[in-house]
Parts: sequence; C-alpha cells; structure tokens
Amino acid sequence: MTGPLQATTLPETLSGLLGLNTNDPLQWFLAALIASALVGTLMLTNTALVIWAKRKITAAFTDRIAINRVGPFGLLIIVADAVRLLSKELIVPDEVDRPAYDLAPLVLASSALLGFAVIPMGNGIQIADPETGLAYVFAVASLASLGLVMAGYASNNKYSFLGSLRAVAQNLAYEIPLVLTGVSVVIFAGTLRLSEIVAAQSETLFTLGGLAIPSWYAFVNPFAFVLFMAANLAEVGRNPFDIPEAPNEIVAGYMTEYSSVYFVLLYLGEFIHVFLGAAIVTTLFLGGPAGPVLPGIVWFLIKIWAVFLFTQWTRSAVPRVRIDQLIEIGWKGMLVLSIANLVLTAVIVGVLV
Amino acid sequence: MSNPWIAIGALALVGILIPLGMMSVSKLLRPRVPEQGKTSTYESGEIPTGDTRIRFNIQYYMVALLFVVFDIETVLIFPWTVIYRSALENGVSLMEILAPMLVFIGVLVVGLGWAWRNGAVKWVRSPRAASERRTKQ
Amino acid sequence: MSLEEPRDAKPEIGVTDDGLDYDALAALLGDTLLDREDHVTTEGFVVRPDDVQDALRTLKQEAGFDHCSCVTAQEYQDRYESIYHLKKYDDPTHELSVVVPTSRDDPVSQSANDVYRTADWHEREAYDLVGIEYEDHPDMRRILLPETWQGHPLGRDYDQTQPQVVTLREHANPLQEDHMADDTDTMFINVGPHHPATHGVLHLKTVLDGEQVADVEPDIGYLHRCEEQLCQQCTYRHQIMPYPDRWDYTANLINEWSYARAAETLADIDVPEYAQVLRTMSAELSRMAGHFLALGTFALDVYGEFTAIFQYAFRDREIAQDILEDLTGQRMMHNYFRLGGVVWDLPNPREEFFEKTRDFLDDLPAKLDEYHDMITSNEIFQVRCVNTGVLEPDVAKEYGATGPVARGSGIDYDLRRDDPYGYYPELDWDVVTEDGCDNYARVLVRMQEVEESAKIVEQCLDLLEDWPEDERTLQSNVPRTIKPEPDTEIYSAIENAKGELGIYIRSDGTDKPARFKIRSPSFSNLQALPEMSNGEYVADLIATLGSLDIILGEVDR
Amino acid sequence: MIGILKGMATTMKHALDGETFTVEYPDTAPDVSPRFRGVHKFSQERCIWCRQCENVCPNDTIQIVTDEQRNGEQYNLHIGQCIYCRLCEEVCPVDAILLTQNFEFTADTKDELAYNKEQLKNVPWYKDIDPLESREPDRGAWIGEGEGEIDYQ
Repeated sequence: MTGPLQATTLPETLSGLLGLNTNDPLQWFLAALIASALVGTLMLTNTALVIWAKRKITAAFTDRIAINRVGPFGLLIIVADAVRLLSKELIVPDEVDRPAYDLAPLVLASSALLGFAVIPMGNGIQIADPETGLAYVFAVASLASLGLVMAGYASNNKYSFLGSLRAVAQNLAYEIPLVLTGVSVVIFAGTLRLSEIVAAQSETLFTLGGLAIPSWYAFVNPFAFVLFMAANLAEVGRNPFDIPEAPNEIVAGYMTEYSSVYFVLLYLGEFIHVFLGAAIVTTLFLGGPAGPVLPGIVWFLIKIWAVFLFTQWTRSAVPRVRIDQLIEIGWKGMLVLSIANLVLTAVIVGVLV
Repeated sequence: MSNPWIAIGALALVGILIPLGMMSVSKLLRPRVPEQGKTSTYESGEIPTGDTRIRFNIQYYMVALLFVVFDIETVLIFPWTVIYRSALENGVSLMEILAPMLVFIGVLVVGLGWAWRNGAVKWVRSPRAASERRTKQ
Repeated sequence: MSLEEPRDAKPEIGVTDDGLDYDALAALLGDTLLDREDHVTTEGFVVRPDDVQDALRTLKQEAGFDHCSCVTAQEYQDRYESIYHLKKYDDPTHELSVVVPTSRDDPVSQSANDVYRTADWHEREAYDLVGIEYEDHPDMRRILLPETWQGHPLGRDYDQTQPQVVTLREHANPLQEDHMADDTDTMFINVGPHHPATHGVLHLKTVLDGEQVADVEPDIGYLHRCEEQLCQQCTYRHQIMPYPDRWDYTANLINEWSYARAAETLADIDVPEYAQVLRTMSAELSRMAGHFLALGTFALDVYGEFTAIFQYAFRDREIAQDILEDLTGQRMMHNYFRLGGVVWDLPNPREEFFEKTRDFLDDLPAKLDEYHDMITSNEIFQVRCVNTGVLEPDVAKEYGATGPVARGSGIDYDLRRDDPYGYYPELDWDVVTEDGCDNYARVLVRMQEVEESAKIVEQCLDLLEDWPEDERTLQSNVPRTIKPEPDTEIYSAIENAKGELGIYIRSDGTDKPARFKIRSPSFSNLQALPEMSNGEYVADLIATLGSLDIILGEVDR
Repeated sequence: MIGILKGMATTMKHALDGETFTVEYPDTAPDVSPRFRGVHKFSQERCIWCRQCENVCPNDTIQIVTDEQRNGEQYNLHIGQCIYCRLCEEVCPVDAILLTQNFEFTADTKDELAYNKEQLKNVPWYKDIDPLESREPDRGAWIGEGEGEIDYQ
C-alpha cells in the first residue's frame, strides 16, 4: 500500500515548491494553472497513445500484425497521424449552424478533460479535491453528450442528425443507472470527496494466503461493479452501445461532417471521455491509484488502461444493440437493477454497521 | 484552505486553451482549396436532399419526460447516501434512516412500474412505419 | 390463403410420372394458346400480349407453376419477345416457358406483375435494355441504366455512338416531394451508393419515420457492366467462360458452371466423370469461400466495424482461395471450366493438394464451433436477428427468392438436388433448411451449408484419390468452333452460393449467342428487401440487407 | 450472458496466442501457386504469328501486326486491360506466350501498360518459377490430341 490519505493537492504542493501564497487568489490560480497544464499534458499524451494502441489492440484480437513501419513498433505513427490530421483542409459544409458547429469539438474535448480535475491520480497528483467531487465528475462527464448533440444537430447532415438523436436517447437511458450505481459506493464511503473514497478502499478486506486483499469496492460489491462497467460503456458510447456512431447504419453519426482539426478534437475528446470513464471506475471501484511496489500514478495509469482495454475487447466480440433495445435495457433492466443494488447496499451496510 | 474551484477553473482554462492551440496550429498548417461541391453535406455520394431542419419523429418523448423525474430523484438520493453511514455509526436506528428512503424509492418504483405498464419506457413504434409493414398472420 | 386450397386438394394438371405432359398443359390454356415452340429443355407456349395475365394465372393456380424464375426479353427481326421462364418450387425440373411476342411497331405487352411479384423488376429490366413496354406495370421505369439514358441498348436499332448526356445535376430526385412535405414528420435519406453498409454500390432510397423505415426502395445499376451484351459478342467455345467469374465475385467458380451447363446442354456436349468430380469439388470450395464472406460481412453489419469475426471469416476464406489457386491458378477469376470438362487436373504432386485440402476440412469443425461461440450463441446477436427481416415463405416464393434466402424461410429448394447436375446425385449430403424466416435463420443456413459443402468436398477428395490413373479424362472431344443449330433456345440453371443462377441462350447459327440472358439470384432476392424491412428499424434494414447477401456484380451484371 | 462471454473468450484467446495470418507484404514476397497467372511473357523466337491468341482473347487485349507475307512486325498486349484468363497461352501451339507468376507491375499512365514485344520479352520470372515447367504435365491435353474438327478461323 502506497500513499497515506492525500493531504495536499498538486497546486498546493506546487505553491509550496514555488513559494506562492495559497491564500492569494491570483497566486493560487497561477499554481493551479501550472498544475492543470501538467495534468492536461499527461492526459493528452496518454490519449494520443490511443492512436497507436487502439490499432495494435484491435489487431491482436483479429490476428493481424498492424502498424509497425514508422519508428519502433510503429510508435511514431502518433506523430505522423497528428501532423497529417492537423494539416488537412477544414471543410465546413454549407448551411451548418456555425457557432454550434465550431463549439461542439471544444465542448467535447474540454468537458472530458475537465473531469480529471478531481480525480486522484496518486503521488499527490490531483488538481482539486472539492467536497462534492463525485457529483462534479458525473456532471462533467455527462456534458459530453451535449457536445455530441451540438455536433450532430449543427452539421445539417441527416446521418449526424440521427446520430445526435441517438446520443440523447442513449444518455437518457444510462445516466440514471450510472449515477445510482455510483452512489451506492457513497453509502460505504460516506463521502463524495474522491480522495476519501479512495482512502476508504485501502483497508484490508481479508487476507488470502498472506496476500492482503484491499477492500476495493469491486471486491466488496462486485454486482455494483459489473453494473457500473456496463453503464459506463453506454456512457462513453462503446460497443455494444456505440449506436450514436454506428458507422454501418449512419456512416459516422455526429462525426460525419467534421474534418481536419475538428475531427481530431472530436476523436480525441471521445477517447479522453473513455479514459475519464475509466478513471471514475478506477476511483470508485478499483482503489484509485493504490497498488503495491509501483508508484501510485503508474498504478492509476495501469488501471485506466485496463478499463480501456476492456472497451476494446467488447468492441471485438459484442454486437451492437438496437436503439429500442437500448432503451429497454436501460429502463427496464439497468434502472431496476441499480435501484435494487442501492437498496440492498443500504440494507447490508445498515445491518453490518 | 484554498478554494478548489479556482483550481478547477484553471483546468477549465487549460482545457479550452489546448484545443484552441491545436486549432491555431492547424490553421497555420492546413491548405484551403475552395471548390464547388466540396462543401455540400455528405449523403452517401448522392446530391443532398434537403436539410435537417425538419419536423421529425423522435420517438422518445415519453422517455425524456421520465428522465427529468428520475434525474431529480437521484439528486435527492445523493445527500442521503452521504450521511447514511455516519448516521448509523452515530446511533441513529436503521428504521429511522432507511425506512423513509425505502418509501421514497418505493414510490418511484411504483411510478416506474406504472410507466412500464403503460409502455412509456420503450421506444415508441411509429404507427406510420408500422402500417407500411404488411400484416402478418 | 383461400386461393391455395383447391391446388392442394386436387393433383396438379400436366404432371406424369416421367415429367410434364405438355399437351395437358396446352389444353389447360385452351384458346389463349397461340402456338407451341420447342426449347431444349422445355416447351414454349406462345400467348397473345393481352392474355399474359390470364395464361400465367391459370398456369400458376391450376398447374402449380409458382416460381417465375426469369423474364427474358429479346428483339427479333420482325418482333419483340418476352419469355417467362416458369418453374415449380416443389420440382424445378418441371419447366415451362411462356413466350409473348409483340409487334415491332407497338411493343406493348401485359405485365405479369399481378401474378408474380418478381416480374416487377424483371420487366423493368426488359423495358430498360430491350424496350418492351408492359401494360399495368406499377412502376415502368428504367432500372439498370440512368433515367436520362437514350435508347434501349439491347434493341436492334440502338445506336452505340450516340451521345449520352447524363450529368449529375440532371438526375431528378424522385422522392423530392416526400421529404419536403410539411405535414409528415418523415425524412428522406440515401443509404448508399457510398455508404459503409451497402457492400458494393447499392443505393437504397429510404424514408425514415424516426428510427423506423417507412419506405425503402433499392436503386440498382451502379455496377452495370453489360455482361449480357459482352457474352453475346464472345464465342461459345472459349471466350464466354472467363466472364461468369465476374458476376458473383465472392463465390466465383460456381458461376462458370451455369454457363457450362447451358452451353453443354445446348451443344450436346458430354462431360467426363472425372471432370464432373473436379467441378463438384471446386464449386463447393468456392461456395464455402462465398459463405465465409457472407458471414463475415453480416457480422460487420450487426457487430460494428471492429468485430473480430470479419477477420476470422476472411482468414478461412483465404484458405479456401489458396486451395482454389493451387487448382485453378487464380484466387478469384478462375476460368477453370471449359466446355466439356475442366482445364487442369489436380496440381502435382497430388498428395500435397489432398493433404492441404484435408487439413482445411479437418480444421473446419473447430472453426465453426468458434463461429457458433461468437455469433449464433451470442444473446445480443440473437436479440438483434431473431424475428427481424422476416420473409414469409409465400412472400419469398412470390419474389422468386432462391438459395439460402429461400431456405432460411423454410423453402426446400436446391437445384443441386432437385435438378441434378454434376456429381451431386452420387454424393451423400443434405439440403439445409430453417423455418425461422428471419435474419438468424439465414445465418444458420449459411453456416450449415458450409458443413454440407465440406462433406461434399471430402467425398470428392476420396473419389479423386482412388481414381484410376488412365481414366482421368479432363475433357471430352469438343470442336474448336461450336455453332449450335439456329434458333435453339435453352434456359438452364444451377445453384450458386446465392441461389438459382440461370442462363438463357438463343443461338442464331453463328459461333456467338444471339441472346444471352443471366438470371441472377441476388437480383430476385434483393427485390424482396422492401417487403422485409418496411416498418423495421434502420439497424435492422442494414442487417437484413447483409443477410440477403447480395453481390452487386450479380445484381447489376 | 454466457454467449457474450463465450464470444469474448474466443477473441481473447486469439489475442493471446500471438498468431497472425497477415504477412508483411513488400518485405516477404507472398507465395503464389505454380499455376498462378500474372503478367505475360512473350517469345518472339517461338512465335509463328498464327494469330490464334489474338482471336481467342475475349476483350481484344492482344494486338498483332503482320506484313503481307504474314511475318510478324508487332505484338502488343495491354496489360491493364487483360483479364488473365490464360486463353492465349492455352491456344498457343508453340508456347510462345506464357503467363508468368509476376503480379507486380506499375505504371504512371494507362499507356505505359500497353507492352510491346520487347517489353513482354523482358518480363521477369517471379521467384524464378518457370510456368512452363509447372504446367507442362497438363499441356498434353491441349496439343495434338483429340479428333475434334480443327478450325483455324
């Protein structure tokens, strides 16, 4: 077990190092800005890796070799792709709803990035630790669907339009189960502050052959974990719930009319969003950055990549559901199950305490 | 203790600046070759047939209304979950803290059941499209 | 269903123990019958253009000809002619051609659309390419060529050199009013020709009501390559054979058999038994390759673009193609059959070939188990496919559906067994049918057909291995130039991977056919798409299209 | 649920076994069968200018120019138009035209794909496979056998 309860956030540490006064809003803001730049760069680098990793992972599942030409293991493809995409011509279709069309990529990319503000990534890397951390992170994560709707509706393209309608329907169906399941964790932890939720998971659940199994909520409440993983897949729009994009049906959904840097932002934003989902799963159920031997931040990255790998795995083997089936699964299955989970958790906690 | 929301604001600034930075880099790099036809919207290679500013059957109106109700419910559940454990540890009886919430959720479940029975929580099949379908025996 | 009851009650007219009694059928038609023609495998009943519906309805209801296989149109020096090739789903050897001559001045003939729904597209094609018009046809438009096309290319007085001004902007959007109407909340949308799901260049004019399909109309012809005309300019002996490979370009080799069968029957050419075994084996390998591709692309439609199944299916298809490459020298465009046999024996050393093929067959059960694990047993897949894209058997028959599409609707129809050719009758295999009538049933049929094909290949390998060395005759003696008697007509069909692939040939005494008509299974199967997907969700429209397994090269020809 | 898990287990099995079935194309030359049909090779020394290949070609890919004494002057083959049916090789009585296994050919314009007899002569063998050798056992079926009526068109 590394790291005791995190006492300080990254801006505070930085203020200490740089000798800034945390009580002066301006100096505090400066420290936070530096911290944010660090975290933002970390997450963007992490997501840029996806360009390479995603192809390699898909290739592994489909028995192919995949990229290995540019640089070692084809890693330089990231640079090549970035340059290629950024230097593409930006084609803005006729009669798009201009402000919304331009804003959508921004909204998607920044909202996903914003979620990382409260995620404890280990080794004191956390920008802020507000009391309502969990509520905040759910709120920010669901902002992404707003981006999708804006992109889809502003494009003036019929496929995009269908895609944005689907995005709304999907969001309606999965937001509530997601939040209700997440909240069941709060019953155990008794707080919305994410650092405390992580800390609560560091106790030893039981010892198995000398190995201390921590009380990660994935072990304590595996049912909630499975439910949350499924709802999270829908929240980030991955198979079997990737219907807002569904290339075989509606070409590329809300993305159809985007090119050049706008496409990059949508693409990147989507993957930051996947990682944000993974980070929430990690924080709520997998003990956050906790882990033996390695530093916390490494464990944190390993865990979010594991969740990302899972999304790619389902992509290779699970069929896409239909929109009406999605609504039914969401409202008749997941909602009922998540309410049951909440009540059961409350009862169990009540009896045990 | 310093205000965490200022720190979050800083990240928001970074979160907007990074995409804006990428946009300006792209602006410097990318060519601009305006051509007639390039800017028409994509419709599978055919000439686009009208725009999307039309009245369209969205089929999930009822679900959307239900969502509003249930979303507020989750908001109400938040504070309860936060104090639940500490209240129990401080000696509040299980009945006192659990029962009201159970009643609350129970009412919602009854509501969901009612909506379910009335077919509000499913994708509404379009009567027009369904009538196109040849009736099967 | 009241219409069908009397048919079941009394025995069909004109059926004897050894085939059809054409005299009885002629008597049935009575005065509507003008004349009788002799075709190679059947007879042609000549009726007047305004008696078409009556004659066809009588034949359908009284004599049980429930399968309108094809409509061939052609132009003679003095007349136009439409030929309705009728068959029975119960016994496709019972064939009858209904010949409808119309005058050159006024080529108008009654439409058979009321009797056989499948005549719709066939007659549109006849109008498009030859120029015969059909009265009472619900939708007399061009089908393969653009609306703005000048002239009818298979007509005698067609001027090939005339300019065809077909600019993009002149394409009328036929559904313009549909989406502009303010009083509905539907939306018109094009699915295809450049769309990820259409597996080629198909255009579906779709009207959506929400997520549901209110109306869909396939628009074909983007891949029209004048294959019929091409074949009319090639010699029977050599030049036509390379082209069938290009019709259904996923399961190529079987198509060659369609031409080989028609031309061999026409010119009375025998095929040595050894060559028949080789043909049977290679055709079944090709069918497997085609079904693997169908399975993979269907998975793509249901699972999304990153599914692993597509790659696995392609891997297995590649192995079948490798074997075919060893045998024929090409992976897809084999050109392996010749009139009177095949071009090559098994490659030397033969043992290596046997080993390679047997390895493939031995690995197959494990691979099919894997497919079943990944596809058919997957609950979400079942939810997606069961009861979607439903094609009831009587509707399927109306549209002339054949192949896995018909067999997925419980229609027990397979020309390999019902109208035997090649070495199939000597081998032990089964026709696969499923009663589901839905997308799921069609997938099951294809997967089981792969197993059956494997059984056939296995038996052929055994036969080839034991074949005495001095009896390995690859080809019979065939004249260098084939000139069938003038005005002999033949329609014959084989079962390719998609269904009944029929060829109509009329000779005019030269070494090239005077009329070469291809009846492609995908053409008829695709016609049933609106029936299957109106009222369904968009996602199911795509899945249904995938499960029809149409190949545009074959639809548009 | 079990079905979904079975499917996921199958893909994971494939991911973990590390096998790939794709090849690194330009680095590893793919195996082709001895019978594979690629670009033609033409031997002017063998050719007797009987024009059978020109006649049999289904889409006029081969163009032969002779003088009045039927001496060959030109032999052109539009490789971009060829459908690789191998009929020309099949009818050639003297094996003057052969389809090599070579399938790699490029050009900047379509015109460059119209090969004349010199270019055809210089088409390289693919991996030194001589198609004549691999197809020899079968050629007997074609030349000098069968009593069918011979028509030199």
